[in-house]
Amino acid sequence: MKNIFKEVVGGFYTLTVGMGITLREFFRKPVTVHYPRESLKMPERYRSHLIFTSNDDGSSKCIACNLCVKACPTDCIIVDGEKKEGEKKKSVTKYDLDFTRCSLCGACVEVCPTDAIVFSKRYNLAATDRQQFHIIDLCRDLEERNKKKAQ
Amino acid sequence: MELHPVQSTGPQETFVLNLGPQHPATHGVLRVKLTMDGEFINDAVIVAGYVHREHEKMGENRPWDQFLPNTGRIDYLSAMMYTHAYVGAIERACGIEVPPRAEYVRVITSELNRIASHLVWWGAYLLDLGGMTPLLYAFDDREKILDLLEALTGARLTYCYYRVGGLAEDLDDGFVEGTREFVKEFRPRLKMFRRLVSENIIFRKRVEGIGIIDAEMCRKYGATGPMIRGAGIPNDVRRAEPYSVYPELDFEIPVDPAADSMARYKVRMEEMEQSLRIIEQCLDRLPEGPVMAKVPRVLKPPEGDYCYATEAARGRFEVRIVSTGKPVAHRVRLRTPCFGNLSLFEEAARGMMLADGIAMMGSLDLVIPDIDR
Amino acid sequence: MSRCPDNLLERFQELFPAMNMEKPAPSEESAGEEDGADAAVPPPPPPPPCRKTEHAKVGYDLDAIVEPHQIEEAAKLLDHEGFAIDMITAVDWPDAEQFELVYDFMHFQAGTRVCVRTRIPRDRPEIATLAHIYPGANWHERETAEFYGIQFTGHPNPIHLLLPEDFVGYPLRKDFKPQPDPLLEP
Amino acid sequence: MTAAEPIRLLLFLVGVATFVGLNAAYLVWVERKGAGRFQRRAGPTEVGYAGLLQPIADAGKLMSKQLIVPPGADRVLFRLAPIMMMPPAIMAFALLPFSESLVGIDMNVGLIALFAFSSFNVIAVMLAGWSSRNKYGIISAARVVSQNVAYEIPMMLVIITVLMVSGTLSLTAIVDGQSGAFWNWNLFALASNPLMPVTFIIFFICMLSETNRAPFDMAEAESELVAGAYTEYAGMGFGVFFMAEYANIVIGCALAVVLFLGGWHSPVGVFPGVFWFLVKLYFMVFLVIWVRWTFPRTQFYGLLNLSWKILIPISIFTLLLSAVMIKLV
Repeated sequence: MKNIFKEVVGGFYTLTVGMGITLREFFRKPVTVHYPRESLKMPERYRSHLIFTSNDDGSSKCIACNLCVKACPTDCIIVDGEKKEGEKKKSVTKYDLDFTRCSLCGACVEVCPTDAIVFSKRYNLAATDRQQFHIIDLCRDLEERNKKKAQ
Repeated sequence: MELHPVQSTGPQETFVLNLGPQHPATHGVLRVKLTMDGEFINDAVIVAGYVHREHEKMGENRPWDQFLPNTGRIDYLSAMMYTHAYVGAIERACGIEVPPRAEYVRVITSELNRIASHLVWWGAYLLDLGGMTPLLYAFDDREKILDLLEALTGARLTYCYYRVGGLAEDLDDGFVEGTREFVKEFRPRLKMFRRLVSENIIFRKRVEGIGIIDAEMCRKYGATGPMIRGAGIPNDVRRAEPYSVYPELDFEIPVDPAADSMARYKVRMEEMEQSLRIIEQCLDRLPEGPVMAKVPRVLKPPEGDYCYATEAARGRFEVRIVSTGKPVAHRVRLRTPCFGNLSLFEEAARGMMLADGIAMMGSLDLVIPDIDR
Repeated sequence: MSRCPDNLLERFQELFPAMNMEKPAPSEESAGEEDGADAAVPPPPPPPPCRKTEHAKVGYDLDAIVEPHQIEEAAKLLDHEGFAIDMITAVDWPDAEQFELVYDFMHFQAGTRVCVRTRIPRDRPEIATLAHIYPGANWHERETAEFYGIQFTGHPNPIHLLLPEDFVGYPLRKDFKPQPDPLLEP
Repeated sequence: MTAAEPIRLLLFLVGVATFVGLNAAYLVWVERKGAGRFQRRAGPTEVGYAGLLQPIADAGKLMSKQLIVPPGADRVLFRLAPIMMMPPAIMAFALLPFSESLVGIDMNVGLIALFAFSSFNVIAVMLAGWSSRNKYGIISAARVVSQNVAYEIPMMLVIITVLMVSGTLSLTAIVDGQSGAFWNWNLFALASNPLMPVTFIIFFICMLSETNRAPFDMAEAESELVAGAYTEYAGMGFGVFFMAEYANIVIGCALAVVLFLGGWHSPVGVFPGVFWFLVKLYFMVFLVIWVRWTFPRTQFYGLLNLSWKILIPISIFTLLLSAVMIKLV
């Protein structure tokens, strides 16, 4: 009988403790970020899809050496390059990233001898069909960025 | 006062209840075929494999280090420990000595990851039991951990941060202070969690004495981690088969002999406390130096088979690699904790009530890709 | 902290020589067995069928090679010693025309890990189940069976565990060719 | 009956129906906002200022959805269940005394009529669960019935305790009996029963259980039974259940105000009675929301144990105690 009494009263006390805690939280500020209106800054090392870094003249540093292609676990990179006249190294003509297969592991970035590719910080990627993600053309992306910069 | 659960009245008309593949309590795509007698479970059959991806085959058809991204995707909630086991196995095979700084950082990030994983479990378990608010509180704290790890590794879940022989990158500037601050903030939060939930009479009534899984059953089914520690046996890979710098650290292995859902709950709550201790010690001792050992460009572990086990958040995760001296693995076997932990559900759930069965399933802390691989 | 308490180790060494003595005796079944070759030419350095290994190097303390028909006996002995089942898996050796079955056991208190292996011919992949000794073996064996096509005789529920029930083929065999999936082609 | 009486009733009916609808809609908003605050997030913010138009948008969405009847379900009962859920809730509102004058029908057996109406929803939920041909629904239906049967008893015992203090079944008379300062409220009628606060707590627990609110939401139990009896309902079929749930909460809370908290009587004396009634009412509603977002769900047999082994003995004891006290004093 004493135990029952103890359990009922003690149990009721634990309930009031719980309600006290939630009430205290009730009067504190929400911790959420109201996403489309405000957003957090992506950290320095954030890994989104690859983009080219560029030389001062806006051309890519990529020398189409295919090391990233070999390092990629999911075979999601296609690189093509040509040797322009008067230049020592090859320059890239095509760099396609199949983003549907990329696992953002970073093997390509680590292996790159010229630091031509880095991770972008584009986190709000959205598309209505698969094709838009299927191939991300890094050369075109670099051109577009250059154009924007020129403007 | 003893409040005895009511008993099933015996074999009568039964019906089959499909719990899942899409069901709030199965935390993913797991299907449990229950033969029910009213609210009592007469028989439970697990139907798994909905997210099977054949990771083991993937390990066999690519160079050793290219399997690394996969390891974070087996148990996405404690990816660090999984990657640790895989790189550990290769390091053991090749005899690579990992720099001490890298080992310490590995331990710090693993323990942070363990806390994050336990927080998800804690919130989701309370969600299973019908309490919604703890989930949000848990995620509030988990978010801080994920922010730390994101700033460090660039990803929030599938970190792929460890490399064979060390780490991908050294610590970033804010990590040490950020972690210290988190540890300081999280201690009172744990206390709050305890007062809000662990002592709550409704919660206690729901988990105490429910879902008894004793040590013998764990042994027969190979259940590990909080399952076996919740059955009173202090088995923890970090102590039993020490790896990394764990032997140098001072921490306890929480044990509860009650073997019920509450015991497993308490063990996990206490583990978070111990993880904080480990993190503090590692931060204090963190040596300077490189974070990457000299590793050959193409890995060719010598012939033979090698095991490496880590204590993941859900129990023992073990990688067994079989090498034939080639740059590609001959066999990569992933021994995942949830596989063993769930396999005893069929036996343990027999005769329970539906809600109790769910309370027990939640206490197993399932991650479905971990079972299905 | 000692990896493996000495008394336990002694008991193992007592335990497994018993099997080692049985080993040279020709087994009645499985003609394509390893020891068939061993009997013809005295093996230069055959790895001792039961040996202590260094945990820090390979991750297990005891490596025991047994005959396929001994596996139940080995499991019973380990069960008697209080070992828990860790995992069961197979390794495909197409060149040797064999499957290697690997049974891992662990001891919760001592932290000892024992690895028991056996080899069965690739064309007649059959071995006794351990499900009656370790119920946990049930799932591991179902998994091994569906991925390697190994038959576990006496298994209580030999159906697919992870693969779809209508899946054809054994994906972890080295000669497995996946069927192209029309849905995945762009 | 005067000529104005039917008009008055009609007006009241329209008023109540509007009140019930808006009330349910905005209680959803309050609940979501409140849940947000308890969980340290914002709750609805997008539709209208602070999400105030969210309930309207939700109602529009629910109304525009197709009503699906699962194959094999009992079509008639499946459709009937939500219809049966709503009218008793609205009718119960007519009996509530919002103030001295603002009361639909002042019956001398008002309390009993109120209970007759509020017990009706059990049948509706049971029919919904049973007719939808869903195993979760059937389990839920069985749970609801046994839960309600178990909790009617302590609730009635508690109410009889209050009735012995008040000495009347008319709701207005019960409130009138508590006029004056707040120590005249039945909650503090310690002279006639020192355990009156305990009685109030028991009443509150029973009320939560009767309205299937967390932590006693056995009928819905979304982590076990998906949505229980309402699993198969789509669109406004579900919306009606939702509205009725909130209407029932308001009725339960209003009853608590009438029986224990002095109805429209003000503790300090300013503002009209209806204001004070609503303040007390919404405080009780807040309490219900607060409880929901704090506790996990009880185990089903734990719920029955609580009723039969703890609440009923205690309420019998308080009943006897107040009988003795009233006789003595």
